[in-house]
Order: sequence, then C-alpha cells, then structure tokens
Amino acid sequence: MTNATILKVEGVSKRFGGVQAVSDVSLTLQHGEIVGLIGANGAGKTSFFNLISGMHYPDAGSVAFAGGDITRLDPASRARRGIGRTFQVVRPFTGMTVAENVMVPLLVNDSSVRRARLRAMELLDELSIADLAKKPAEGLTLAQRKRVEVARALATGPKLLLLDEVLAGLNSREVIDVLPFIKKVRDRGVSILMIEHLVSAVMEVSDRMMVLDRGSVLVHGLPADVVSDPRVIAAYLGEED
Amino acid sequence: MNLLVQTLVAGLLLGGVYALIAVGLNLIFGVVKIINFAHGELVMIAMYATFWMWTAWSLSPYISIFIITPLMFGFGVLLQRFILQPMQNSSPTIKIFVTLGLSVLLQNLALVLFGGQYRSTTFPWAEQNFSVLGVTATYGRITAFLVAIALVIALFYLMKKTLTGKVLRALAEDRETAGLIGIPVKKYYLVAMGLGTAMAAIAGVLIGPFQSVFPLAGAHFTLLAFVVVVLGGLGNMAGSLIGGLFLGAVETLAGTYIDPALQQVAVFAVFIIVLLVRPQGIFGGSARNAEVGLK
Amino acid sequence: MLQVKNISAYYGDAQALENVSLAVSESGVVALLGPNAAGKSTTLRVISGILPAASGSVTFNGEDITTASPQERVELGLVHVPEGRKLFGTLSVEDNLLLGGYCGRKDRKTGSRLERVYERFPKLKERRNQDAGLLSGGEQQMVAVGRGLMAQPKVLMIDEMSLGLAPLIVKQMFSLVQEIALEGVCVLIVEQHVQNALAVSHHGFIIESGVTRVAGTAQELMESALVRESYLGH
Amino acid sequence: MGVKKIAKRKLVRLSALGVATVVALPLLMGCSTAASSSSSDSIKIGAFFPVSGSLALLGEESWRGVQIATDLRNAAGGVADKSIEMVFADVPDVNAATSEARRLASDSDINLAVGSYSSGLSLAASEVFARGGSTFVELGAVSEAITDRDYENVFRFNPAAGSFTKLQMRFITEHLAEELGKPVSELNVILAHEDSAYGQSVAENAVIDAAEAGLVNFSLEPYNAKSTDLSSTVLRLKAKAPDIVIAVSYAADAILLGRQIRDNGLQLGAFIGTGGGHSLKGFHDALGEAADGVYDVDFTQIHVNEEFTPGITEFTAAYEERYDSLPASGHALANFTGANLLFDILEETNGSDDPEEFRQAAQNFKLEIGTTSSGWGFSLNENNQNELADVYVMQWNGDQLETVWPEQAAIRAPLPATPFGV
Amino acid sequence: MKKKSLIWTLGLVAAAGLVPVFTSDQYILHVCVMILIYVGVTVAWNILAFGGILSLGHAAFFGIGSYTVAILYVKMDVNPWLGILAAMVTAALGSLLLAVPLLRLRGPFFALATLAFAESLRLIAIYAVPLTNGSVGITTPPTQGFALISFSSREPYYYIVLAMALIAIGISIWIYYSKMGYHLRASASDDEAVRALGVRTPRLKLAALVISAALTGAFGAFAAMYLFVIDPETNFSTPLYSIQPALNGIIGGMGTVAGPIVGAIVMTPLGEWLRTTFSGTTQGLNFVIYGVALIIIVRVMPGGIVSGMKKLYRRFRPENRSDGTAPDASGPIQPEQELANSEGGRS
Repeated sequence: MTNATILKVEGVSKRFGGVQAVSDVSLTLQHGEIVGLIGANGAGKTSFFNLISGMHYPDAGSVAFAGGDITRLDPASRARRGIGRTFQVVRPFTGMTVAENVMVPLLVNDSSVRRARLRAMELLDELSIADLAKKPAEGLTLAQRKRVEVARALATGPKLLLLDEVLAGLNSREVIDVLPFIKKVRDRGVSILMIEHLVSAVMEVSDRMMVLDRGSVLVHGLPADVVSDPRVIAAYLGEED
Repeated sequence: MNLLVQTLVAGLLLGGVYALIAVGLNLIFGVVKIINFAHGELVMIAMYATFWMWTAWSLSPYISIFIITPLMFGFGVLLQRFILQPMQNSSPTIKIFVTLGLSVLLQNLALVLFGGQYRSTTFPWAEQNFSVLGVTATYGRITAFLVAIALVIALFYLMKKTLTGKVLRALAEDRETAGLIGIPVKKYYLVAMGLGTAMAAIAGVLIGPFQSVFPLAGAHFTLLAFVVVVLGGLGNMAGSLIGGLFLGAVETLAGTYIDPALQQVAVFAVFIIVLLVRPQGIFGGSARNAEVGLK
Repeated sequence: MLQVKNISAYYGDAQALENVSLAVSESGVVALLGPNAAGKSTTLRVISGILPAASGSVTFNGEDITTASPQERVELGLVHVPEGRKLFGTLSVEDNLLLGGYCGRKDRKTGSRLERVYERFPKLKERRNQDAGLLSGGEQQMVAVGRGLMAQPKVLMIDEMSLGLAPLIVKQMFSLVQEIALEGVCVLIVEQHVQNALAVSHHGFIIESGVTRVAGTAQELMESALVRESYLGH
Repeated sequence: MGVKKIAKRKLVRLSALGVATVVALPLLMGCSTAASSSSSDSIKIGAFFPVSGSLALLGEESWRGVQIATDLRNAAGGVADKSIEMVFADVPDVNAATSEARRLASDSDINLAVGSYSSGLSLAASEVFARGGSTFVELGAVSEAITDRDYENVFRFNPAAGSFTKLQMRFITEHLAEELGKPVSELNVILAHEDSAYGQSVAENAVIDAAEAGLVNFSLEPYNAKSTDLSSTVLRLKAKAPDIVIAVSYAADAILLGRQIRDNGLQLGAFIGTGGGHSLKGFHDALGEAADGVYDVDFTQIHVNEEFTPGITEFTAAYEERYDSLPASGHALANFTGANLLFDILEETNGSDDPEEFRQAAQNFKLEIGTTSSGWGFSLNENNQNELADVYVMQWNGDQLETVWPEQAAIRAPLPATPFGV
Repeated sequence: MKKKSLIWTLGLVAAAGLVPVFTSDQYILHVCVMILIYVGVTVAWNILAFGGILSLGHAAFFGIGSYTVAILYVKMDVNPWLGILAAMVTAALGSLLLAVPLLRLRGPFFALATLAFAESLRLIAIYAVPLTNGSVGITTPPTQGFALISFSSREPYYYIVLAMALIAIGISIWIYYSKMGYHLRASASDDEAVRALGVRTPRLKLAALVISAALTGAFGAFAAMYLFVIDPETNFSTPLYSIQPALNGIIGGMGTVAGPIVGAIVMTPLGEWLRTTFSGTTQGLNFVIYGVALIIIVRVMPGGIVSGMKKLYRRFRPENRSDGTAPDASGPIQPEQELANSEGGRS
C-alpha cells in the first residue's frame, strides 16, 4: 500500500438473510481522488458503504483505511479516524436546529460549544445555508436537508467522504450548484466516494467509476469508458430493444 | 422425586394460565403495537365478573365464562376504539403512559365499586382433588390448564388458517402494506384488542375458582405476561405457550428449591437474561419486532 | 380514468411533492419516470391514499377520492403494488395472494381469481405453501403483482417492479405488464429502466423534485432531452 | 379536514383550560383549609387510616371502630363536656402517612392523633408526631418497633406482636402438645409468614418465644403475600412434615395457603393463624368447611365471653346498624376499645390534649383485665405499651370465629379437628 | 442561556428560597420538600431522556440511595452527609448492572427491563434481612442536628433539598448545553447517524445512566433522612419512584430542561390535593380521577406541558406564528421520533 492510498477494500462480501447484498467487491481509493459508485437500486451500493463506514461488518474480506485495518472497528471509531458519510435517506437530528446538527460532530474532538458553534456557522456558510442555522432541522426541504447532511459529514473533518446520493431529489439547477462544491472539498485533500444515480453528474466530477450489479462489480474504470460499456447500459439503463 | 414431580406439575398448571394471559398480550402487542400495562387489570375485571355472577345468580364459572368472554371482547373493542386508537400514531412512550393511566384507573375503579375486600368464588366442584400416583391437583386448576392450552392452540389455528388470522398476522408484520392492499386496518385492530382482552378475561374466569380477587389482583400478571411474551418471541403464539409453561415451572422450582421469597426474582432474572441473550425470544418472533423497539 | 391534479404532500414538515399532475386512461401502460428521490413513489402513495395530499385533488372515474381511505380506493379498483414488494414474509404465498383479494372476499369468486393468478404465474402455484419471505426476488415480485391482481384492479400501480431483478426476469415482468394491460387494465409503472419502461408504455410522465416536468407519449419522451439528461447522462 | 382541525384546536384549548384549573385548584384549596377556624368546645383528634390502596380493607374496618366509639361518646355527652372531632386522613402508603401527619401536625389545633392499622404507616406517622412533640396513640398496628423507639408521646393501647406469639407458644405447650400426644421438645412447628413488615416482625418475636417455650424443632418459612401461587411453600411444608403450622398472612394469601394445603393433602395436627387474613370472614367463605378447626390468635372477636368484655354488645349492635353487617375482623372492635380508652384518659385530663398532661394521665390510668369491650385491662409500661391488652385463641366453627382459649374469655373449649379437611 | 431566561431563572430561585419566609405552615413546607425531591428525581430521570432513553426503574436507584445512607448511618454510624455521597456511588455502581440492557435493548424493552430490575431489588431488599431489616425496614435515630440531617422543623430540610435540587437542575442544564447534551439529543433522534459522525454512543449512554442514577441515589438518601423510615415497599416503590418521575417527565416534556421541573411541580401537589380532597369519601376515587387526568393530559399534550403551553402562547400571538423559532431549552424531542427510531443499530 502506497502512502497515497487512503482506502483499500479487499474482497468484501455481506449477506442479509437470503440476499447476497455485496459479493467480493474490492476497491482502492487514492488520496484526493473522487470515485463514483453507480448501479441500479438494490445493486448493493449502500450496503457497500455500510461496510466501509462500519454500520455492518463484512462476512468476508477486509477494509483498510489510512494504512490501518478497520474491518472490525465500530462506526464511531472509523468516523474519528476520518471516514465521514451521509445517508441516502437524510436524517437530520430532530429537536435540534440546523446549526446544532452540525455542532454534533464538531463536538467530538472539541468540547467547546462556543467554538463548535462558530465553526458550524462557517460550514453552513460554505454550503450557503447559513440563513437556516436557527431553524429546526425537521422543517427543511429535501435540498436543504441534503446540505445539512453534507455539512454534518464535513464537520467530522474527514479524510474520506462517503456521499450517498446527495444529489438525488435535487433539480438540475441545484445539482449544478453542488458539483463545484464537491470538487472544492476534494481539492482540500479529501478523498470522496459517491453513490449517485445521475450518471451525468457523477461523470463530471469522478476520476474513476465503479458499477455494481446485484452485489458484484460489473465494470470499474474511467468514467467515459464505463458509461459506454454495453454491460453497463444493459444493467443500469435497461436493455435496448 | 415426588416433590420434584409435584413441583413441576404445579408449575405447569400455573404456566398454562400464564400462557393464556400472555397470548392475549402478545396479540395486542404484536398487532396493535401497544404495550398494554393494563393487561392484568383485564384479568382482574373478569375475576370480579366471575365472582359476582357466582354470588348473585349462582352461575358456575364454567357457564358465566360464556357471558363474560363476549362482554370483555366488547370492552376491549371499546378501549381500542376510544382510548388507544386515537393515539395509534403517538410515540411508544406516550402509549405506555396511557395504558399505565388506564391501569391506575381500572384498579381504583374496582376499589371504588367493590372495596378492598378479597373475594373468592367458591365453586365446590373446582376444589375437588384429582390425584394420580401421589401427584395431586384440583379440578379447577386442571380445567384452567386444559382450557388455556386448548385456547392457545385454537388461537394458533385461527392465526394460521382463517382469513381473520392471516389478516392479523399481516398487520403484525406490516400494517402500512396491509392498509395499502385494502385491509381495513383499524377494524382489525379492534378485533385484535377484543381477542386479546377476551383471552385475558377467560384466564380471569378460569382462575376465579382458586384465586381471590381484589383490586390489585391483576397487577402481578402484567409484567409476568410480558416476560412470557419476550421469552416466547413477539408474535409467536406457540412461543408464548411454551414460554408460559416454562415460566410457571421456573417460578415453582425456584420457590421450592431456592426460596419462595425469591420466586419473582427468579422470573425477572430469566426475563433479563433472555432479553440480553436472545432479545427476539427463545423461539423467535415476527419480522417487525423493530417497530416496537425489539431487534 | 384516474386524474391527479396539482397535488403536494409532506412527510412531517418536509415537503416531498410540490406540484404533481397526471392523468391515465382506461387501459394500457403509463410510465411515471424521474430520477431517484424525485417523488415518484410519493406520488403513488398519495394516489393510493396512505399519504394525505396537502393540496390538489385525485379523481377516479370522475369521483373525487382525495380524502378516501386506502380501502375505499382498493374497492374502487385502484391498486398499488409497493416498492420493495412488501410481502408478508411469514405468510405463505397463497395467503399473501388471498389477502390481496380481501376486498372482494365476499363475492365467492376468490377461488377463481386465485386460479387465474396461478395460471399467469405457474411457478407460484408450485410454491403456494412456501413462506413468501423465502422466495427469490423474481418470485417475490410475481407474488406482489399477483397480490395486486387479486383485488381486480382497474388501475394497477407498480412501483419499481424491476428493482434488483435479473435482466431476464425484468424482461418477463415487462411483457407481463403488457399482457395485463391488454386485458383492459391500466397499468401505471414507476421505473428506473427508462428504455424498458417506455418501450412498453404508450404514455409517460417525468417528475423532478416533486414537480411534473414533462408529459407525453412514450415516443415523445424517448426523444426528450430531459430524459436523456436525467438518465443517460450522455 | 378543515372542520376536524378546528374541532381539534378547540379541544386543545379546552383541555389546556382544564389543566390550568387543575393546577390552580390545589393552591386555592390550600388557602381555604388554612383559613378554616376551630371551636374551643371540641377536641380535635387526627385519625390516620388507609382506606384506599392495598391496605384499604382492614384500614377501613379500623376506622369504623374509631368512628363508632366517637359517635357513641359524643351522643353520651362527649368528653369533659366537649365534643370529639375526628380529623380523618387517608394514608394509603408510607409517603402519604408522613405527608398527612405533617399536614395535621401543622394544624395548631391538633396535638393528638390515632391510627393506623399498619405498622409501616404507624411508624411513619407517629415519627412525625413524636418529633414534633405531639401525641400519637396507636390502636391497631402490632410491630414492636412502634413503642420501642423511646418516644415519650407515642402510645399503643392494643396488644403488640409479642402478645400474639407468646399466646401461640402458650397454647401449643399448654394445650396442643397434650392433645397431639407429643412432648413439647418433639413437636415440629413451622411458622409460615408473608414477608412484609407484619409477617416479619411476628416471625422475629416467634423465634424468641419459641426458644423460651422449649420448642426446639421450630423453623420459619417466609413467602411473598402477592404471590398468585403458593404451591412451592406448601410443597416445602409438606417435605418438612410439621405437626403444627403457624401462619402469618394477609387476606388473599391466607385463603390461597389454606386451599393449597388442602389441595396438596398436607396433614397437620393443628393450624394456627395470626390474625390478619385468618380472622376474616372471607377466609371461611372461601374455604367453607375446610376452614373448620383452624385456630387463630387475634384481637378480641365478637364471639367471646360477653361477661369478660363489657360493652361489646353495644358495639356489635352499633356496627350492625351502621354497616348492615357484622364486623369483618377484630380490628373494628380493637380500635373501638382503644378509642374509648383514649376518651377515658382525656376525661382524666379534663379534655386537655396537652402532650405532657396526656402522658401523665395515661401513665396513671389503670383498668383491670376484663373491664373493656375487648376484655383488656389498661396499664402502660415504661415504653407506653398497654401491658394488659391481650389477644385470644379463636377457632373457626361453622362460619363463626369462636373464642376458645384461655378459659376466662372462651365461649367453648377447643375442638380437636383436622384443619383444611385433611 | 439567554439573558431573559437567566433573569427568569434567578427570579424563580429567589422565590423558591423565600417560601419559608412567607409560610411557616409545616404541611405546606412538607409538600414543597416532596415537590423538590420529585423535581430532583425527575430531573435525574430526564438526563437519560435527553438521549431518548425511557427508564421505568428509577426506584432502584432511589432505593439503593435510601438504603445506603440508612445502613451506613444506623448500622455503621457513618455521618449521613457522607452517606449521601456514598449513596451516589452505590447508586451509580448499581446502575452499571443495567449497562448491558441499556446498550442492547431499545425503547419499551429497556423500560421493561428497568421495571423488572427495580422490582427485583425490592424483593431482594425484603429478603436480605440481616442487611436491610427486611420489610420492617430501618428507622433513623431521632437525634437532631445539622450534621445528622435531622431537624424538628421543615425549614432546614427545605433549604437542603432546595440546594440539592438546584444542583441537580444545574447539572442537567450543564449537560444539556454541553458536548454531552448535544450528543445525547442527537442520539435520541438517530443513534446510527450519530455514531457515523464519530460519537461513541455506548459510552455516552452509560455516562448518562451513571449520572442519572447517582443523582437519583442522592435524593433517595435525602428522602431516607427526611422520612425517617426506610422500607422496601416505599423506597423501592415502582409507582412512587419509577412511574411517578417518568410521569412527571412525560407530562412536563420528556427530554427538555424545563419539562421535568414543571411536571414535578404540577403533579406532586395534584396528587396531594386529590388525596386530601377525596380521602374518606370513596376509596380510591382520587386515583380514578388521577388516572383519567393522566390519560387526558398525555393525550392532549403529547409533547408535555411546556411545549403545550408554548404552542398555546404562539397561538395567541399570531404575529409570532410563522417564524420558525428554534427549539430552545424547552423545545420537545419530536414525540414521533424519540423511540421510534429503532431500526437503527444492532442489538
């Protein structure tokens, strides 16, 4: 493993009851790289995320992060080592304001509520939602929630950011707004693994793309190659008659 | 040896009744997703009804059971319709406190109406002894046991074979989808609550001939029934049956061989151990345990 | 036959639909398309009555059913096959199907309806006594559609039918949808497989961010730039 | 939809109003109680009894006894030309007892209180009165601890737990040993007791008294009164094959224990209850003939030698007239007797409830055995316990609990009969 | 805290401190002492509720606290002030027995486990006669003096418990607005998401449990000194010290800072008033009314009195209606969410 390798997933598999959700998937992510993960609903993308972030432990295979094995580490410890993630179904903490939501991860490493509040405001500002800071998190629109979710993940100070469909549900204009931001985060040295359905958007920001199909890697390569691969078109876009 | 056998028999006879009470709770818990802290009070009401029908009209418990059961079914339906249904979408905490309030209400309503006296239904037939190989039990206890077991099995059959049962199981699993495919969910909640209440009531009538009734007579059964339900698995009727018998045996065995004062501690210890080791119950439960906080 | 006008809907405080309109006619296949989280499933939930519409109206055969209960809608013939199949896993295949026919249980024709479903899906007949939760994905989808058919739908809404299924099975399911439509049922499908969906549909709607963006014939949509942009990306 | 919303809003407002009222009421009530005035031509006495909660049954009986005594005395002209006013407080649990005691004790007109049926409640309520320097007179609770705390102003007029066990041991050694044909040292005696304060304090006394009486073979068998099944206890008894079982039980467990002894065919030479559940009519009702022959040691019951208990007929008549039934236990009578003793002492102080005056008068007040409606005499020991209050042995016969021992109180001799029909 | 609420708080504290100046009625003072005991226990209970955890077993910690101080004082002659500190330690240690259930069980099932736990302790206290005197219980000696926390009048008790309650409230406020509070509240809303953000929720919940138990133990110890008599039926009483604090919390507003205080202040006198008003008329009628009131209050104000009042306030001030005011100290945890989030996390 070179110094530049931030994440190395080797041959992970996971079964839930009768369903093989992830089957022998390997992926290596370099420092400052963006990898797009695509595939139809139910292809195992989120399950793969869960194996990396520690929500589930793999039945087989290993996960190494920043040079250390984390296969059996709990989610909190992984987050502390620098894996931040968003959830596909956005889950703002209810009963708390937007700013407080972002303060939660900031308070992991710093006990000063005042500093956390300031830092949270900076992050919200960066995502252009500073005006929402004092609103209760449960009353937001989907697009706003997604931003809060991203701000929260960024607040963990990640080296690797797992973005699970942050663009889903946004209209094309909003998508166009978010993409440069993702690049900006990457430019700060954060590696990004993102699940997306909007192939066009993923293509635009990804250095590489990986396609999952029913738990296995279908294709893995440069974006342009991936989207023109006939297997991808067949599996992901539907068969052409 | 005889002591052991007699202890086990006593425990199993008791356990049959626990199973019946627990099955009712299981139905309510599994289908309506309500932790009914007033379940024991339903048993208590039926015990009072049995007592009054016996003293006022000399109605044998084994006859009055046919009057009390439908009445209590109706009572359960009313409870569901007017107290529990309006808070179907509240948090589990709120539901707990409403049923707790209900339990306080029913206990003290009994106190207001009947006073604190201990009342016993003395039905001579039930008190006669039946003895095999030196192991004895009264007809009352044996009847209670047999009827309880028969009813649990009947309910099991109902859940497996009839449309009503299938609907109830579907509701226990996924009420939203059940509603989606055209099942009148609320109506079946009434049915489930009615059935659950009726089961508790039958248990109350059956233990009437050998247990005194007083306003707090049912309180004991609530936690006990929960222990059985957790032991046997949520939504698992057969599990409740076995869990009830098991718990009855644990209780008497602990009483006879350790100390009667620690009977209940043994029961709770089993409860906590099972919760920790196999929260889905020894015999497994339905898929939607998560909805009531069990996973 | 089914007309949805300017509906909006919320989950708690969060707005899920802003302004969705669509209309479907007597029979045939209609596709409801759009990117993930655009509000397709939510639209179906509003139509089938499990999520109340905050504004707008739903009419069925000229009758306003905006506030009708899900049961009433199923009885009218508006049937929803939910995303992820949502079978009752601990019940047998046959029990699942029988529950699908709950609304018509009193007309004594449940048996013949069941037979018809088995004719359409012979595999299910073999597995009739098996727990539905133990079936393969394709078989489960068959049960889900079969359960919907048991309610004698006039409009059958199928959400993400091809989700997680092998291509061959997907193909079968789509031809099945066409067959159902030919029998005089209107099938409203929510799909990700755009090509497949439009190939079997005669009409389609595209929803984005909780708003109906485009409505048109399948042909028109196939050629629409927006569809390509959303789905194909190139 | 719209209509519903409005209705709901109204409902919310109404209920908010309701809640506000509920919150405000106690404050208003507090003001009104504080403002109530007293008259000097009456003696106000606090009365603590549990008439709700799990102790309600005998708590209510006890309170009835006090009420009858009060009404009869008032009808006869009161005490020192003053009428007696009982200020009642319901005390279902220990917290309520403390709370109510504080409430009454802080009412400056109340320096004297009676109670309380239950030992736990008595300990709590008397503690408040004693620490506040007022007088507390226990009329029914039996725990030794009540008078063992060296409080100058806590009195007990009824017999304490020790009286029960002493009499039981005497009855065993002086009567039953002979009847069962075994020397005292060979008698196997088990005391089965419920494990609350009542059972436990009796058991503690019994251990001492049994040793003094020479009962070598004496053991304890505690159980929980809330159990719905006592088969374990009965099976343990059966395994130990006792000659005599002494039981200390509340109501439901007394019946349950009796039934399960019968059901399990446990053969006993004698069964002696210790008041509580074994005195209740319900015990006989539930067990029927099987109860016949069961002994019970308790406060004086109405089937007693009336020459030994002057005034009992008057009490029984008054009770029947008021409540349309016979007393459910001896508690009403014991409290009736105790209340009358209290009034007699107040007569001595000329109606003054000053704690010091009362203590002096009570210490000097003496009555012979056989002169009160319970047959008790009156003489306080240094702990303010009435030494001449006693209990008697009764035996169930038909549906009557008849006093059978000792002779001066008995209406008949003890009948040898197998308890619980086996 | 905002300036305005600071002023309010100081005012209320001052008013509470002045109660004995305005009345020397020992009964009213007694009720006030009981209110403050309940404020303390409810506030302690509520620290778990910040994290969305419902306990129905706080009687266990209360009882442990009572018995610790009583046994130490009566049997080993340890000063009760030290006893109160010891009670906090033993209650905290006792709470560790619930650690595994806390981390493995969710919502109602944890509640049931705590209920069974407290009941078991009660039975064991009855059984362990040599240590606890069984059901007879322990009576503290009447020797008076500040050092022994024993007085003939209520005023000293009142000030002691007031100070204790203020400390408990202070700790609760401090937790709410500190790192721990943010993490607990987030965990109440979504345990899985908060773990993904790096919060070690098992440790967090355990800390909340231990703090909550220790505070409850302190009030149990005080109550033992105040009520003189310590017995299993009372000091381990499920209705009195498990259900009632939870009830106060629910009615006031579970998981909010002000809720439990308001709940205890409303419910304690209500119970007193019902008992004194209806006692002697019909057995149990007061509890019937209590039960009905409980059902109605819980149904009508599912978020608790504090949020209920807020809504009411907002309703009568229409100009405030549309602004999305942030939920502050008294904002409720969404009742729908607090325990329903059970899919998350393994067990």
